[in-house]
Amino acid sequence: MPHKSKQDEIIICRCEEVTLGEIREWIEKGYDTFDELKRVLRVGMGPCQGRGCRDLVLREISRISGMKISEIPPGRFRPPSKPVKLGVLAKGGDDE
Amino acid sequence: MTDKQKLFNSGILTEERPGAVSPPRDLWENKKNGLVIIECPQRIPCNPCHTSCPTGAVVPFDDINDQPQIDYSKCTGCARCVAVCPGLACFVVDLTWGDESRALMKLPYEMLPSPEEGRQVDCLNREGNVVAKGTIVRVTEPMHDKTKVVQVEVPKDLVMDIRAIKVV
Amino acid sequence: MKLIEEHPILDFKHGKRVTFSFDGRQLEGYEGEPIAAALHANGVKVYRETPVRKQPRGFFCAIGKCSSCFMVVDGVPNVRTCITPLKEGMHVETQRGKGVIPAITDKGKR
Amino acid sequence: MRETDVMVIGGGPAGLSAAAEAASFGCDVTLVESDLALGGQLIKQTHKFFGSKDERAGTRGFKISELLLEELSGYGNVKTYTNCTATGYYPEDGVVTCVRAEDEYFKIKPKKIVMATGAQERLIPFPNNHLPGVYGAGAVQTLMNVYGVKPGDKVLMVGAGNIGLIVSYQLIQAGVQVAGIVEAMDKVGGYWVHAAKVRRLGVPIYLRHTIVEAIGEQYVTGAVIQEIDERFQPQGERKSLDVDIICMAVGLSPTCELLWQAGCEMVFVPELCGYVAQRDRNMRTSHKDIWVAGDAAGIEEASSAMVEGRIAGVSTARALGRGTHE
Repeated sequence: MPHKSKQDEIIICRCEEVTLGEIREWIEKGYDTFDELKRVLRVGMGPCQGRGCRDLVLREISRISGMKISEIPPGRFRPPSKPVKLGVLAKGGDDE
Repeated sequence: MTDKQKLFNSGILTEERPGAVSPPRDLWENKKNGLVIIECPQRIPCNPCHTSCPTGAVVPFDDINDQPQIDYSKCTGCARCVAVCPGLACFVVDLTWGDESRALMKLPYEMLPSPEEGRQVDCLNREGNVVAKGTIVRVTEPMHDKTKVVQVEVPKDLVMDIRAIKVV
Repeated sequence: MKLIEEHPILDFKHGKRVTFSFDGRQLEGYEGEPIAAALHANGVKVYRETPVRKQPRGFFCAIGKCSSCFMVVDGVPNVRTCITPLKEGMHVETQRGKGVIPAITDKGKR
Repeated sequence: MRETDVMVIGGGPAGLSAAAEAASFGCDVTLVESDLALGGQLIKQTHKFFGSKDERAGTRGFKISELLLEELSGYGNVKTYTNCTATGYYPEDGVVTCVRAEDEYFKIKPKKIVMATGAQERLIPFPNNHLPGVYGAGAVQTLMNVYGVKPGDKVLMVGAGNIGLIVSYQLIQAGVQVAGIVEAMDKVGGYWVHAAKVRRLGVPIYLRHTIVEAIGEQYVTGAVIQEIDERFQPQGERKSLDVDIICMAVGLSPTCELLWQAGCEMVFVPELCGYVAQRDRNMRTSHKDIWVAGDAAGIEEASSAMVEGRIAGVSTARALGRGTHE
């Protein structure tokens, strides 16, 4: 496609503002796991940690690569699963 | 897919289906206080119509997914099932009400504005089209849980079409 | 306010009515209810602007899971307004970009 | 560091049931809930539940939540924290980290954990799906049924599963107009009776249709829907709807981050709507100290969530050697 279509501009990762067009482009370059796309696009690295976009990305990988969703590595999950202010962490746990 | 199937697939009863039960006409014509009609054409895990029926007219289920079967000799038109059904699939129709041209329907209602006795309402068919005007005769709340059973006087020839009211 | 005055099934028991500021405007809401709900009742739907594309974001999941409703509350960015209770005198601001993390102080300690 | 016999993460139908059950066997229980109130999705459900009497059929969801909370309040050995999110599980020492409100951080070391973290709303890709006014069905329910705020004036519902149908009915109860329901399949996915309820109030259900675009600059001012073919590709005439809310009811995904973090064996089960923890009949995962219940174990209904919660609660108590009532 010569120009960017409306489809390409659809936001897939609401946190990191990654579009469907970008995801398709990188999958076609062979980045066909969630973690690989995360490294190049930051998809799923925002504060929601991929809760909103993981399904959509896996579906897109499956559509383009022909792999079943169950065969695509869904990526690593690390704490914290919600943003925590560093100051709160620095105060470190409770003393109760 | 036929048009009838399309309608049914979107929630409109289009023809006789298993689970869509209406009373035998001869019994119905003379039954004071009315008899129940049930439109529950799908096997789903649900049985409050049976467990709330005080006379055993909704016969016991072998399996919780069974569709309700009615022993019409036992139905008194009390409308407890109308009030309790989570799918609002039960209605009572009293054909002995009023003159030749009128009948009384007992319909579930969980909307605003509040229904009041004597008030005119729009009678809606299964697609939500206004098919007649009706008059509210009585409002009860059998389960005391805000689901009202509204008794509405309606044209007798439309009792198999009217399935909801809109208080206007 | 876009409140449901009458409901056929529910009775709403609202808390104390409080005043808070949104981008300098004085608005009213109910204490203890989520900031996002109070804003919505005041017709405010845009809660932040994204860093790169400057797109609006608002409410989405309402259960603290999606990050769409982040705002700056009393100077602190990235507050999940859908599950943060409203208090009298709160300063709520549209978050532009990622927000600036304030210096660590004991102000936030309870 | 805080300690507890059983930590329950999530205070919805599954978590409350698990907590009550474990507490009834004398376990000391700590329950954390990220929301401001306990009850999870139950507190937003104004409709009556299906099922049998034992599963409280014919009772409205929010009433069921009240009954569960009443049961829980009878136990002195349960601590509950609302507005408190479990943010991490550290497999090396079995510690769970929690943040209460935005600024109190604590660690807790439970002997056993029940993960009842629920689910999150799915989205489908369409232009402008990021606009404010595109809301998850659960969010719309929260606004109107918990906080009494009208979400908008006119809604397009996307999805005719039970959630889409039930929430459409609830929107009408709240005085919001439902412009229509679009459903990609050729029949409603939810119970037929739920569809009949909204149809007779005049709500059109567009089968084999999808949303193709949200309209608006700062927030939603309209939506475009279109018929789709067998390959789910839009075709034919585009229909514009003048709506200010687009309500997404296209499914849920289990919330499983903590289970992944804990190294539980995860399996992809399409019927349960995504990755879920492998578990035995007692809801115990491959990790000997971790159980799972409710939507986090696979998307089902609140009724099954409550049953799973009870099973998990009993099973944790047993594992702690307290499996019988005195």
